Amino acid sequence: MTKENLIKQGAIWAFIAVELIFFTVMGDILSVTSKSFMDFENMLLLLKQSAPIGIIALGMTIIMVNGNIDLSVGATFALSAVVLLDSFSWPFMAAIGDWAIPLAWFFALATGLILGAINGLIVWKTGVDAFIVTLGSMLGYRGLVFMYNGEQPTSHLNWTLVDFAELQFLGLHTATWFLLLTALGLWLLMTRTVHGRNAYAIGNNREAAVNAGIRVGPHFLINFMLIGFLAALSAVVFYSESGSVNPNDGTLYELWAITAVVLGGTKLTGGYGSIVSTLGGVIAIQLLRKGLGHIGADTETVNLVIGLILITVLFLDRQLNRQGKEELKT
Amino acid sequence: MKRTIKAMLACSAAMLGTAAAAETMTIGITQNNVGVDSYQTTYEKAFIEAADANPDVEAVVLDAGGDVARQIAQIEDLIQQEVDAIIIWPTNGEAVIPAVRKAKQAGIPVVITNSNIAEQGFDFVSSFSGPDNITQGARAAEIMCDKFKEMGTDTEAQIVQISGQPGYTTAIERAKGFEDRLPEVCPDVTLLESQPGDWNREKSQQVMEAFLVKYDDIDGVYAGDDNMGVGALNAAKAAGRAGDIIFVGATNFSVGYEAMEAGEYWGSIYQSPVDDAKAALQTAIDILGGKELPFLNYFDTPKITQDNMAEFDKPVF
Amino acid sequence: MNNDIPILRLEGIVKTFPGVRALDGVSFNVLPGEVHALMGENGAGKSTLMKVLGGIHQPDEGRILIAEEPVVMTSPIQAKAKGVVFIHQELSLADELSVAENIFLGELPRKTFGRVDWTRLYAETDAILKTLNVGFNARTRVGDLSIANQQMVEIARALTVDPRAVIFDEPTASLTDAEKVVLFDVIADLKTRGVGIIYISHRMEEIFKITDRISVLRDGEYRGTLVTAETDEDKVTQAMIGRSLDLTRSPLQHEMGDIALEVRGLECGALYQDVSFSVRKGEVVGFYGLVGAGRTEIAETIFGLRAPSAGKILINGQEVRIGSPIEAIRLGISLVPEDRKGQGLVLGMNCRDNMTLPQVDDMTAGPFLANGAEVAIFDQYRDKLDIRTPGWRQQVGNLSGGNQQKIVIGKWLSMHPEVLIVDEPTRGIDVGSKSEIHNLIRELAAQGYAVIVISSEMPEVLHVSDRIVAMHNGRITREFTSDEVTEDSLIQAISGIASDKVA
Amino acid sequence: MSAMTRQGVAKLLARQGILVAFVLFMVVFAIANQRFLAIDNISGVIRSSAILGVMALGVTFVVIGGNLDLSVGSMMSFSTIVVLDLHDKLGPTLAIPAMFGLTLLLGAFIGVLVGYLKLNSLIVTLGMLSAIHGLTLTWSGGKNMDIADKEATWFSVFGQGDIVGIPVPILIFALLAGALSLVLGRTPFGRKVYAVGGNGVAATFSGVPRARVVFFTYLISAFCVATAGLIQASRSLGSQNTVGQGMELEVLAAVILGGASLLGGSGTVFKTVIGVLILGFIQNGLLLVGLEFYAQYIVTWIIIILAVWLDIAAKRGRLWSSIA
Repeated sequence: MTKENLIKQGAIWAFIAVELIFFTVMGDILSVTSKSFMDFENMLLLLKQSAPIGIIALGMTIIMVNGNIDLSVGATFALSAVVLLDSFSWPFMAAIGDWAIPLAWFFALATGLILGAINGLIVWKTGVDAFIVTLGSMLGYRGLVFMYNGEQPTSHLNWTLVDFAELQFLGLHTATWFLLLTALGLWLLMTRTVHGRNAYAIGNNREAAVNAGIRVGPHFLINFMLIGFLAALSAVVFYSESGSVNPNDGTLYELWAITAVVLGGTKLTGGYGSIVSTLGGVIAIQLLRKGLGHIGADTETVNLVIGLILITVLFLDRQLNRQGKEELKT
Repeated sequence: MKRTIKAMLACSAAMLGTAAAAETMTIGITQNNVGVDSYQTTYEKAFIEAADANPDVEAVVLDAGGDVARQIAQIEDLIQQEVDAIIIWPTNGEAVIPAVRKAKQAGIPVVITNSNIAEQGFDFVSSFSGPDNITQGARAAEIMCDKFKEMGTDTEAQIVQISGQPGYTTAIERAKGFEDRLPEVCPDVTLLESQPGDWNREKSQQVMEAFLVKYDDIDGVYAGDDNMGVGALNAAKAAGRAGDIIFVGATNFSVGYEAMEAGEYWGSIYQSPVDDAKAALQTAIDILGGKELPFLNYFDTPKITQDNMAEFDKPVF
Repeated sequence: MNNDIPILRLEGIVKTFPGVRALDGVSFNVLPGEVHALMGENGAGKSTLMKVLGGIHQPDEGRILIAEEPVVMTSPIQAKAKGVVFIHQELSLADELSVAENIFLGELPRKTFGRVDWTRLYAETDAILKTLNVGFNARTRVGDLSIANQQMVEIARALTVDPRAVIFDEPTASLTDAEKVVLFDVIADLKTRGVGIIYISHRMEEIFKITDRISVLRDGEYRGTLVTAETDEDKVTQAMIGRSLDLTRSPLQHEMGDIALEVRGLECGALYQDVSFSVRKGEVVGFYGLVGAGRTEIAETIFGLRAPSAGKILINGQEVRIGSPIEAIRLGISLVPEDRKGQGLVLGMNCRDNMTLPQVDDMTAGPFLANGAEVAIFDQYRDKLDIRTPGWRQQVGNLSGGNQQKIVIGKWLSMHPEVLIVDEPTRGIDVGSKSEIHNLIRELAAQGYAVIVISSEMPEVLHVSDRIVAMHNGRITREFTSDEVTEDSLIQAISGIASDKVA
Repeated sequence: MSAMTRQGVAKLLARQGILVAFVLFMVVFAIANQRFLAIDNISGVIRSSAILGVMALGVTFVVIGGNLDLSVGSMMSFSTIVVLDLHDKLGPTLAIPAMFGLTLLLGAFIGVLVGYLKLNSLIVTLGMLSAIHGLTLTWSGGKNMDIADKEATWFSVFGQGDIVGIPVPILIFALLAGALSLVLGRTPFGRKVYAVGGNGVAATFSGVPRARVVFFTYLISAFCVATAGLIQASRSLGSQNTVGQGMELEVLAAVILGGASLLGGSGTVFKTVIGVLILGFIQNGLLLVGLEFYAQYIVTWIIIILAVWLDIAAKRGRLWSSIA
């Protein structure tokens, strides 16, 4: 069993290692710049650049361990960002100087929490499948984004905020700290707390969890609020630095986040998954993008390669989990 | 980054000596969203060709896929790779400003191409090279107004607008230029409604179909580019009302040019992605060469109508 | 004992669902230190009653009293807090989690900030496991345990609190005899501690072995309580189904034909090895053994669902290769699978469509399905098998277990197979339907079918088989004819005890 | 009285909720804008829904078979680009079968992965969404694809022509819907799709070749996508590489609105058609009453959740779920 787990959890890191070696070697041959791919600074950037989707993907892990899915995270990300940047222009906010910053963060995070809560409540109270609920709210929330500012980008460039976001504490960028702290927090949640263990139990055998008296509805609600919060956190981290949000920002983030979670080995049916492996999945994707850019692959190749790699990983995972020839052929 | 083997060999040969490497300029570009339409694709091709043609230039060509986060990451990567200059086609004219500042702090000159960034960022940018989209919108308003005056309908004409993808600077600026200029030149023309066509011919066709049902009297259509303009034209043709409507677009695409030849489409703004790309690269080279440049390098985007189209070559995209 | 205050008392419980009166005035009590059997056919209301007790449903009328105090229970966890604990029939475990987490599911010991107190959890779990005398520990992943051990985990759940009443719902369904002994010890221990036990089972021999009283439900109505020592199987059966059952072996004897199916040295990896047997036309061969002995896997191999690693299969003396169920069906082999809902039926489809599914390709007029032909087949087997359903449009999921099983059997009979394999034909089916199905199997053999019956219930195997094959741990240990078989020798054969002697 | 009517309403909603919603919609919009029910508007809506509709027909098979197909939008872009490119290279008579062949090949590839190799369809088609987009860009070099001589070709008939006054796209949509409705509802194959989606294991145990059935649902889906691409290409005789982008989710929304369960085993072609029309009329109706385009996002959100909710509420006999 431990050996199995080692293969399962180690696979993503092995994949990352392969990517690193491949891009370093290919980069030396193909890249026009003399900088090596495996440059320390570049690796720090890698972590930083993984943050926007990474923070969301980490939250998606607990949702998927539950056996649910959230397709609305991209729209939640955008709406929280709009609230974050727009709130700076509210009259009372302008009056309080830099104190507006934490308040704006609070508004954005609260937005995420509320949007997540709406999803969670609908899933809980109506019993409609999370896929459908969040497919709907993915459209609905995006509509709200457009409604909020009439299709225009929302901008507020606050240099204090940018300076904070660009800070490198102990060498790591602010965004990296948020990513790592989120990962640590969620890892503790999933492995050390009753809520986290219940998440596995529910995803693994919902009936059993219900029979054991775990209140599945509120549990879902909390998790949807959590991912709403994390989508907002991701927006806070990213837009503190960039200061302007287009209404279309965050589209397809849900698909990238799901991809990262699946690459990390979380079961789509729920009940199995790990935060650390999701972090691996996130890094693997960012590495792929970065590396393909580094060796000069063009847009079509990037699309093709990312799509095929996803399928290949799924295929390999299936092969690893086969029971051999004795398997029932159903 | 479609380099030939030859270019690769040249490149590795160039890397043999640092002296040689110092003479070549490494210029990185991060584009908005290649592959989403012909303009951007042609731009990329033209840029690569222009870079390949210049022995002193090595180009790192990247595409943000319309995602601002990815674009910022690419700017950071280019800074980290210590390129000599960075050209940015912004996905969002404001969100890239902090990243541009970083480039400035790292001592790397930045050229903005095609669609400018917001004023707050001007301090960190060496130069802008591209079309003047506000002027384009204004010119489109003039084209339309002149035609109405010629037809004598400028006192009562009703028009609709199909704008580009919501949130994109180019779309916003063109719409603004058009909407501001129209009342100045033709105060009696009414703009009935604007809907986005997302730079997409099919979407634009659907929007136009709905307009046609909703309004019995449409005298003109302004589309944020010809791709959408032709979509609207198709819808009007299907409804048998194309003859009553004056179509004006922007960024003259070959389909638009053909429709003008066929007499179905009145006018547009001539804007060549090849010029756009070459201008951007040249601006970067000039800056690296220490030339003094004006901050705004607009390349000319003239009016094109059925009347003067013979003066222009058919667009290649 | 009669002087004691009942630990649990139900008073006139009524529960209705839209259109159904699921429970209609159910009243009985459980005394401390008593094992109280609850019996009834499927659909009689047992599971609804249990859900009411467990707080999953609220009763419309009536009261529940614990130690003579009226209580309202709104969730299983609340029931457990009040000392009422459930052991579920269907394994209700999360197999990715550890044994300890499963046993304490829903009530993991906490430290500050909602953290799990792992030390306490493991310590308490190991203490419980020790009393159960099992060979695994608190940290084992449940998915790595055998079915029987998983059942033991389920049972261990009852012991996490100091229970006042424990409800066992078919706890022995997948236990070995040795494990049953442990279970009965646990029950005896609970008894001496003054715990009241409700024991739900279809197995008469267990009921009479361990229970003190028997309460019977029929169609949601309470049919009275019998003292076990003063009653017998027939009386209980009568209370349950309103009539007596003929439990003797079907006298139907008939000529046997040629060998229809023969298996030589069949092997499928680690699942089973060196399996050889044959079945004649008109013969019923029973396969008896423990869960996991390899019986189902043999059936699945013959039906083309598993690839054998060695050995031959012969149909009517001809060696055949069976790569898929489609090929098996073409060769005249049919399988009524063990898991009726998971493998036998598409619950969301109607009765007719389920029945004609294997031959749907032939039910056509031109390119389209021939409605008439399909209905004709359904009608024929509905009448033949006495399937009770409002009509063919009824969704199979709404039928009772017995009728569902008859649909599956009808599905295969309509294919006119030569070899019919039935795997656990009466699992989860009530007593009345059970004997109908047994008789049906005998009749089918009389009509010349070669039948294999796989069962974990000894009375069933003894009742229907002409010959019995005993299996242990992937191997055939012994074959018996119906004349020579005795319960003892059979038990020895499937426990592996006799295997050395006989082989 | 109220109890009876309420029961009656509940029953009606349970059986034909989607139709009731549809009629309500039409009435509301018709009151709000009298143009809404004009013949040319209705025909316009159906015509512009035809492309989405044709794709939804195929996805209906996939979803009833218990899988998802998120690649249809990307695949439609591929078909459109390919047929336009080949039109000028091979001529329309060869271009059309060649495009169908290539699209079916993609469908077969997905079919093998999901059917025979049993990989999760969500992830496979997500990967294919990206991969096919790359393929399309490679094919076109990223450029818009346009037919050179737009007046001279009969190719425009599929998107722009009409036969006895009915626009050809509507005709194709109707014919395909009719044919596929028969396939799904009246043939052995259709029955097997329901069986495989309803309970794949039980279907296998009943001798239904599950892998092959799933494979064919993807082939049907690809066929529909190719047809949609043909209409699309013929309609504008030129196209961008991203013409189908994002349609996968609209298609899925239409199928779900039609009442197909994502778990598989339920849904019909007719209901999907209703779902498609509802989406089309929402879009059109909101545009006509002068609401901004994003209003349709919000309305679609509410409609989808209400539709599915009422559907399952009717099945369980209670409005609110029993999740504790």
